[in-house]
Amino acid sequence: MSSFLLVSAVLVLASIAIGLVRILYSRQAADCMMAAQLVGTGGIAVLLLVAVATETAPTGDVALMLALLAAFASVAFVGGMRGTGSKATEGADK
Amino acid sequence: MNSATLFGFCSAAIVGLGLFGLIVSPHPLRRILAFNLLGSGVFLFFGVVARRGAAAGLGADPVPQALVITGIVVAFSATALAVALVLRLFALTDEAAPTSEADPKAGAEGGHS
Amino acid sequence: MSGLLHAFTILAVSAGVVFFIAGTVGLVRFPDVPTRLHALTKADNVGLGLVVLGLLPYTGGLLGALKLVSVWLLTLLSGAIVTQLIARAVR
Amino acid sequence: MSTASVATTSSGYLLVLAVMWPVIGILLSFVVSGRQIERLAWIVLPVGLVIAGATLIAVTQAGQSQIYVVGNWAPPLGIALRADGISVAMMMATAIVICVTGVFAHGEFSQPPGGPEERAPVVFWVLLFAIWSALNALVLGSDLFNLYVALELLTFAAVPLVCLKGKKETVEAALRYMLFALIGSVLYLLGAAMIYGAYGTLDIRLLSERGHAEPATLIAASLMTIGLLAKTALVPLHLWLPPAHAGAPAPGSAMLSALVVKGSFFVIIRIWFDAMPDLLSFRAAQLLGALGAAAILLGSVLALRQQRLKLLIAYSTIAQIGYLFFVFPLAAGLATGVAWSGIAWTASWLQLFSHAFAKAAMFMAAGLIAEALGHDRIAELGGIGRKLPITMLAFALSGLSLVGVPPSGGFSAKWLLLLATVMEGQWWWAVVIVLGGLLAGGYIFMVLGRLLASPTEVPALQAPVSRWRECAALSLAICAVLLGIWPLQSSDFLFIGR
Amino acid sequence: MALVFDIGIVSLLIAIGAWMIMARDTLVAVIIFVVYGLLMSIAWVRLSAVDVALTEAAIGSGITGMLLLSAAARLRQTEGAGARPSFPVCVAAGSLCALISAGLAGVVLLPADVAPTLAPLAVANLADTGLENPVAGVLFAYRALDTLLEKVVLLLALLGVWSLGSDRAWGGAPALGAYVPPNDILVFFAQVLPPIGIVFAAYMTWTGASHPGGAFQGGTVLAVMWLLVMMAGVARAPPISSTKVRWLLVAGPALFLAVGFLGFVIAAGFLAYPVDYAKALIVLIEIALALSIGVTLALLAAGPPERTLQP
Repeated sequence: MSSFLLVSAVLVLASIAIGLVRILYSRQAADCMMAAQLVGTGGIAVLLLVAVATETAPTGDVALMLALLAAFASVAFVGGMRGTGSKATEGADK
Repeated sequence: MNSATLFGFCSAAIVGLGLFGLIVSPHPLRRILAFNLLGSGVFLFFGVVARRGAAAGLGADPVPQALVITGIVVAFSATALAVALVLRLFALTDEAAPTSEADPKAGAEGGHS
Repeated sequence: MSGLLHAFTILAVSAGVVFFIAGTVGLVRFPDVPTRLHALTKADNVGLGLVVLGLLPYTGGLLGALKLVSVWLLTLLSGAIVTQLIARAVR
Repeated sequence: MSTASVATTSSGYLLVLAVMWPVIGILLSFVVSGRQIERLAWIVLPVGLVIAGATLIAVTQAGQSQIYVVGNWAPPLGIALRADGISVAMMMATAIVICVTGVFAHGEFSQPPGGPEERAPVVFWVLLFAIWSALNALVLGSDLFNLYVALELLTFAAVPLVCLKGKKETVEAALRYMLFALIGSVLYLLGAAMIYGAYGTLDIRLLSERGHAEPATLIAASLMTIGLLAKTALVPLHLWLPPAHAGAPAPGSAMLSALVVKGSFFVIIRIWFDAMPDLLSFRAAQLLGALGAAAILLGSVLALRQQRLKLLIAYSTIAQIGYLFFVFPLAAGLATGVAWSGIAWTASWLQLFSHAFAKAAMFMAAGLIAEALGHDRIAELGGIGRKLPITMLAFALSGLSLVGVPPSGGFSAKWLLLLATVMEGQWWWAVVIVLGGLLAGGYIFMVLGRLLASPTEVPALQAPVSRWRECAALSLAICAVLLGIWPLQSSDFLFIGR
Repeated sequence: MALVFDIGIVSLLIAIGAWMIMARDTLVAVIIFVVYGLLMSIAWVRLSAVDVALTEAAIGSGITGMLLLSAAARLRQTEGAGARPSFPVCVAAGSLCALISAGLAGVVLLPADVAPTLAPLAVANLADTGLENPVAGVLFAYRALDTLLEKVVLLLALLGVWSLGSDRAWGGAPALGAYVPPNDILVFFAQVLPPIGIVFAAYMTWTGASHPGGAFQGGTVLAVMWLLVMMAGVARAPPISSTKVRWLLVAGPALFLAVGFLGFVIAAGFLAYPVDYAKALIVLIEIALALSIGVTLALLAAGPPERTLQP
């Protein structure tokens, strides 16, 4: 069983890697943000698979932490992009 | 070859990459990024040391793990301070440029010497 | 019983892996950001769901299972939000 | 594993107080409002001075190191604080410089009565407490990772001090300083990781028992040393220092130049003389000495070419730091009991303390001059010394100590160093020491000449200069001179604990 | 098979690291950094360091990523500032770094016959602390002094960041999220996620005594949730002169320090705990620290005060 799970983990990891290579060729920052999303979801799957396969310490909490914070970077990204758009108002004191 | 040695090589490579980035990066923000990479390579080295010290029913020596946790927090505070410095530097550079409207605070700050 | 569970896990995890690979294929082949977003988030979230489903017998207890399911739910939520945010930012 | 070897000594609690007392000041500063912080300083400073004095007395009376095992967890698992002769000497010098700096800063960083809390005073006082705590932790720490945390504390206290004025150049200098310091700490940490991987402990005492000269240890020690050299600003890693030290407000520059760079130097000493004494090979010692020699020559020559007073003083710091590194080639035999090594050891510490006092006094004097004139261009200082005689006296006395004119701490230090070079048969350092003295004489007398000149019109003072602040600068300069007439026999306590 | 997986993750880490250094666009480099942090936490799980994996996931990629992303977005216009050094310099730097890497790899290959470890000692003394998580034992008992000083480092970093505001803005609020136009999705997200996050943070802090987790991880989750609320414009960043904020900042370290000094009276000395109450005291400290860390990290990421508030 454990080797099956590990093979699955390697396959998911490989698909992440190929996705990353695809994004390497893109110039758009939005594409890169997608990469973060890809690695977030795929990474959680890999983590769960490996943890069960190698019977390491319970890693459910790490997966939870990743899931909880996965979207945070994207929010910062989008917020940051918008922030630059409205840069003109930034100097004004409220 | 066991996996601890493998991660040891990984940390060696990342330390090299981080140092390289620190030396050649032109933009200060990129240097901060490279510093974080370098730091994570060093932490990974601690991790390898911890893994090799697995004993007493633990998968890894807890002391280096605790050191890494402390180190990660310190590295974050360093990053925050450095980023604030960079942002301030560019804000002051913008102010100095003649096109943008001047900020009255610039004059008020020369008081101390 | 155990054999049945094993078969279930193998089936679910394999299906999950197939979805992950499909998502990547979509990412590689689709022409623009919104379509790639479709391919990526939907396929990957289903993939993760199947993997979680397959691993449920191994969590050892209700709490572990609950954690695993909440991992999936959280990923679904953040996936949906991020897709929307990125799509709007690109538009 | 020998865990029973260390135990808390009777006066050990003083070490905890020395580190934690300023921390209490920092925490309170966050919750009391602006005007109270300065009042807080009037409690923190004298009490801290008393703690340092008490530790000094405790260590000299006991004649041996004082130890505190924190939380009663003995190393290697726990952390011990240890005060030996050089620690208490550093603590005392730190306390004196910090307290006088506090007096000096009193006028500059006060909250205006009635107004809202202001930025610069709040930040300055907290940073002052933090520098103090960090330095005490550095000199008392005996665990390499504990020292890392202390080094970071020092960095985080020093960097904002550099750009307290908020001008663009100072922010730039602070950023550069920050990057150098960060690389330094990461390299140090990498070395510490290697040491832990090799010996399973970070405690300096245990390392000196377990450690042996092998390639991995040498790589680790070299990495740590390079990291610390970047923080100490030894040539060729000195580029960050002049703009940073010249850009800070005068009390800040005084602390940065007098104390902060010495903190990381102290850790280098700990590594090579305490943690791994067998590792200091002849070649390594010569290399460090050569870097020191390069620093003396380069720093002095660059100082001679400066147009601004504060920059000149900052370059002089680079040169004076160079002398400290002669301790490696000249006192290398300390562990094996070579008699002449003791002379070089005493000389190096004398140099460190006299430079600390003299440089703090000099930066304060320069700050007063800049405040009075509104600028610090050396060419236009003409005759200001006649308007500010006390300031000029402070500058002159500290300058004499830097040059090494008797009687002054700087003279005793350089004289003893020369003696050691002759005894050790390493005459090449003597050439550098003499040359460095001559060059220092050049830049100090260049400034003194300007200060004393009698131009046709004496420049008008832009701002009144408080007599108190002049006296603060003078008192430190006098300390530097007094070190020279202090009987050398009493410096035996520098050897306590080794 | 596990080794194949490790080779995969190691090569991905190195490749992503190199890509991060080489990337032309700073914003892209930062996003790659976030990806790197995610993979790094998997690496930490593989090294059996779950506590570190949690910290890396929370701080390494989460909050550091956010900090760098917003900075990169704000600095987009400054992109060509400064030129890369010339090719020979790059080659020289590259060879130097390769040399250092090789040296480090050599050290990795030359391990002691028996790797030294403090694990048995740490486990043997764990009973005296009442804890079951040895990492927490190191952080809050054996090396508590480091942890305490590190809290002071965090506070100082925050003061350093605040000191970079203008004189006039002192006492005002960070500008984070102040100019964000309302975005219903973001607002929805910032209303749904924080309750979950706060529960998780409480769980992390609580479980830290016996399982991987603790005040650092819990506090970081709190910080992230607060930042999310601020970035979405649901709640404003507080003014830095706020008494409540100041007390929250020092509560954790102050309690830690107070318990430390209490050790002189009720236990074997500074930062020592009486055996019977050790766990209770440590958990209490962790709760206070988690709150303080949350506020400190969030304000560190929020940046210096920029808006002056009307009294």
